[in-house]
Amino acid sequence: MTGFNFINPFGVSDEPGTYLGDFYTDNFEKKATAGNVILNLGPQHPSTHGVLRVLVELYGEYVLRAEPVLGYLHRMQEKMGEVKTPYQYLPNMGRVDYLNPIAWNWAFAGAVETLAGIEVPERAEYLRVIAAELNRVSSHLLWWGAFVMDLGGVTPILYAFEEREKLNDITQIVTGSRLTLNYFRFGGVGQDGDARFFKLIEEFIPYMRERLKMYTGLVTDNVIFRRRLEGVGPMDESLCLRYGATGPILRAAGVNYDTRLAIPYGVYDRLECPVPTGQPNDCFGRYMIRLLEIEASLTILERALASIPEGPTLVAKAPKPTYKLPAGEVYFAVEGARGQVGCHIVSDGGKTPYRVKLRAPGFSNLSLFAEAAQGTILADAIAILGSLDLVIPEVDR
Amino acid sequence: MDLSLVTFAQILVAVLAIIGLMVANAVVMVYVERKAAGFIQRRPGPYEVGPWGTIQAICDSMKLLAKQIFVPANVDWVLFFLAPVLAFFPVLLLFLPIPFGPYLTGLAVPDGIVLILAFAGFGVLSNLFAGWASNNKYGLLGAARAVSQSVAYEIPLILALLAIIFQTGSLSLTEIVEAQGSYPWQWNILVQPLAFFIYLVSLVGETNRAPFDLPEAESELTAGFHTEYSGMGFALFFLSEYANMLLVSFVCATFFLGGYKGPFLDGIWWTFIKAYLIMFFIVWIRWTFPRVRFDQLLNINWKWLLPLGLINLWITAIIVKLLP
Amino acid sequence: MIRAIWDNLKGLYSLLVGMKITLIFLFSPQKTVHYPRKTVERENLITYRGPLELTRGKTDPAVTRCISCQMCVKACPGHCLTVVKNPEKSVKAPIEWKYDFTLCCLCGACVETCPTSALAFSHRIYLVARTREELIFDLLADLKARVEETPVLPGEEGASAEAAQG
Amino acid sequence: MSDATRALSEGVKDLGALAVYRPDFGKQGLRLSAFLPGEALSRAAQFLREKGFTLLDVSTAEFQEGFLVTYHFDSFAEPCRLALRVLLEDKAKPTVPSVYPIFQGAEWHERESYDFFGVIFEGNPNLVPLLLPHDLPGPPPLRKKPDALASFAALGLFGEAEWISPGWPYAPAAAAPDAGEGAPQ
Repeated sequence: MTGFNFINPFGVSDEPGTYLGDFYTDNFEKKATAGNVILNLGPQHPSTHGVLRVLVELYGEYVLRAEPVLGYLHRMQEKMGEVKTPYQYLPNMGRVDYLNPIAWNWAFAGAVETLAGIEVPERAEYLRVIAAELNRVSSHLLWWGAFVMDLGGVTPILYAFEEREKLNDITQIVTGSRLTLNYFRFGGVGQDGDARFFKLIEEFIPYMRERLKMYTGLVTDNVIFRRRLEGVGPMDESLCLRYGATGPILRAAGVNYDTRLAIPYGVYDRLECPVPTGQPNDCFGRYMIRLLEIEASLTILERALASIPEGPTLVAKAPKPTYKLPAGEVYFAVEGARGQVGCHIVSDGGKTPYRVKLRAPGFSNLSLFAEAAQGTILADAIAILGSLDLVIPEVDR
Repeated sequence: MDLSLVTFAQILVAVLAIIGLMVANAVVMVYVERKAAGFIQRRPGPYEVGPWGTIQAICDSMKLLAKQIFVPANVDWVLFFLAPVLAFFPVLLLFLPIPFGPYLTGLAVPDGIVLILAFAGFGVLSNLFAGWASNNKYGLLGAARAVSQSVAYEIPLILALLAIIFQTGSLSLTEIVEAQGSYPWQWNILVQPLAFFIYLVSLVGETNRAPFDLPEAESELTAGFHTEYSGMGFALFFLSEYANMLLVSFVCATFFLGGYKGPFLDGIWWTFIKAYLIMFFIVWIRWTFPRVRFDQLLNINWKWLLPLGLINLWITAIIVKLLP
Repeated sequence: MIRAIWDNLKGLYSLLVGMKITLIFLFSPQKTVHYPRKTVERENLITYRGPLELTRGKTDPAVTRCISCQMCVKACPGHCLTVVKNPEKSVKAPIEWKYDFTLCCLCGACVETCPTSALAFSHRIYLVARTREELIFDLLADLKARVEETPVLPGEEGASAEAAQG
Repeated sequence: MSDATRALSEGVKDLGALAVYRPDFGKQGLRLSAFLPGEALSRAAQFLREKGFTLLDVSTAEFQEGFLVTYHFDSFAEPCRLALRVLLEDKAKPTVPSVYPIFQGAEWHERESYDFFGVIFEGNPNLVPLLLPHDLPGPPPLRKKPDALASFAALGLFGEAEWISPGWPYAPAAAAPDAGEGAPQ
């Protein structure tokens, strides 16, 4: 009988020191300075958007070092590409990035079409542009809500969902689904839009412009919001180049690069898409770039609707499910909502592709977080993480 | 004041009534907050349980009562269980000196505001214990934030109240109410708008509500100091959060909005209407604004509210001296 | 100093703007659809592509158009279809048509490859199941049940008229 | 082939390339691709870094000849996508120097290849599994069975060769008669 234990009167608690970190924690701790707190943000954390895990070493509230740990949502999409025919693999593309499935549809379908030399009818190209831009708006809207939620404002995400709901209704007309859209076919698109489809888009464009004004009043001009973001997490051109960051991050860094214009695909070269740049390279700049991109997408939508020709939406001899790719190698990239979505296919002429490599923009964008978050406050690190617009299924593939 | 049997009985009755008030307030406010949040976000809020979801909050509290109390490994048991209790009980005392209506005061002490301000310090102690004891890094960070925030925001709060006390010349809440008239232009808010503003900002900071909810900032610290609490422990924190909100609203109504005095007929209803309007304001801004950063939070306090409060106090003192 | 004060005043004004916006929304009508009491309007519903169903036969609506050619089975990326041929060679219609919705990714490969357009997407958006087994459909029985329920379709469009009833 | 691409092709050649290919952009999506020996990789990466290129991804594939590590680069100032390839013939211990010191973003791409193929990148500061569990049993999952392996040289995967160094045995079947044997045995 020992004396009464004030710390543990019921004797229930474990022996101190029985907890062992896992592989990644141990690895991370080796380089830590004694006395600093090692914090495991995630994989279940409100602001890591799914199952990202970030190990951070904290000195007080300052982040000394951060290391993202991936793989909690890894599904080996690249292996699936090797065991399915291209036709069967195409629906997987909607699952790689569930917020921007059309861009991935386009990356894979475009890669196969480039390799096989399939011509896409004119009307299908326009429908692709329309679908891609609608999807970009929808992706940016969800990011907008989630980003403001990271900063503590809970309401805006539900306003963003109102618009997303309208967009889902529109894309549902041609794709039949609301989230993991599978719209593209090799040599065209799955379905032509009907009158209601075009009518709803035409109604959506002015509605969205009105709502953007409301967003400005509620969030963009809000002094708390601005002071949380201005000057936080600057990412300059050199950082983007070293890490291969693309998309709004790169454009906020002042580089006027957009795959839609730089390496045109589809009919983007005919639509003269506006590319917003010229914002500060901090979190606020990235926020503004995305809001301006919504507007730019609306403009592209207007132009595409004005000039869409009549005609077939699928090439006459469209590939069958058992379609074999000719031997060869191709790299095809499109501009997704988060950056350059690339698809590298190596085919040996067999039933299934020999190797499918998916270049996820989020993967490269997230890799710069470790450097960008160094020396910031924890709250700023969360803001930087949010401003990268991460979709973990895409990062992990 | 001699503590006779009558006074003792009075206190006992008042404490029981206040416990009832606190629980009822929490139930009502949970419902109101969720409904308001729902309507702001264009959804119905609680809807299915009872007519318009009215008994949702009661069902929630039943659930919390029935939940297993989970204790993580290596906690400091004494502090871990003391913290929610410490969060809840001091708030009881704080309601005692509040004049709810004419002659309706739990304990009409002559220096009631001193009692309130003194016991309000217990709140931060419970946050500190909760964060420290629960063997959780998020909790620890939350506790550290809670302490520096509460310590900081108490000062402008007191400065704002001091201006009114200077002006009235009394520490008794009843006298402060009596010094104001029945109509809005006779209330202190018009005499001391700056003090009212300072008080309004620091009451949000003091009660750890959004946009100043740094100790429990959910997107950074998951739930901050009460990350590891579930069931009854969490319910007590929840209860005390709403009780604290109610308390600062009552104090605000008493000091700035004329307390139980109002147009047509003075009475307890005016206190409650005013207090709940302020409560609604707190709820409203919670669902509107993003959260401030921690250094900004302290900057607002030390660089703006504190100097403003001092200047306000100084001017008040001079004017009170010059115009007796 | 003056500038900082002015900035902060402007900041306070921006807060008021935000509060006004939420106040307006507080009193504006809700956007939510209360599911059991209200449902989404029909024209929105019929564009939804739910689990597969067999289309009605041209001559006898209760007999499927399927000729057991196994094209859909080969095309399916998820291996969710099982079509058993009739052992009698003269009858083309299958004797069993199993569809495992738990494996289906709703890509439409089967619908697009079907040479007789015997397959279509249903619009059963409010589909509910308690077990996995309930999601393995026997489409031949399903077709029979639907034909018994509504022998003649009210509208001109085939399957899309039978919008979601559960 | 534009002047800029030609200059790049010359530059890569000077860095010790084994073979420089001239792909058809409309069919392959690349302006230039080159085979490099492993030791020339860092120099080539530095060369491209100075030209304003960025590393898009590192894509590995296993062939009969060995592991082929493909680095895709692109320039933001003047879009010109190109691929540098390193063939790792030692299948037992495929090793290639890391480009981490030049492109820090390569760390994750290289770790991914390490995960999927077991390619070892020397100089990567943190070569631990990234996407897969660290204790995954069995060989790396994207390695192929020996009978499923294809030969890129026999298939002529990478288009026409523009220039081939004399010692390079994997010239495409059609081109470059001066390069010794066309396809491997």
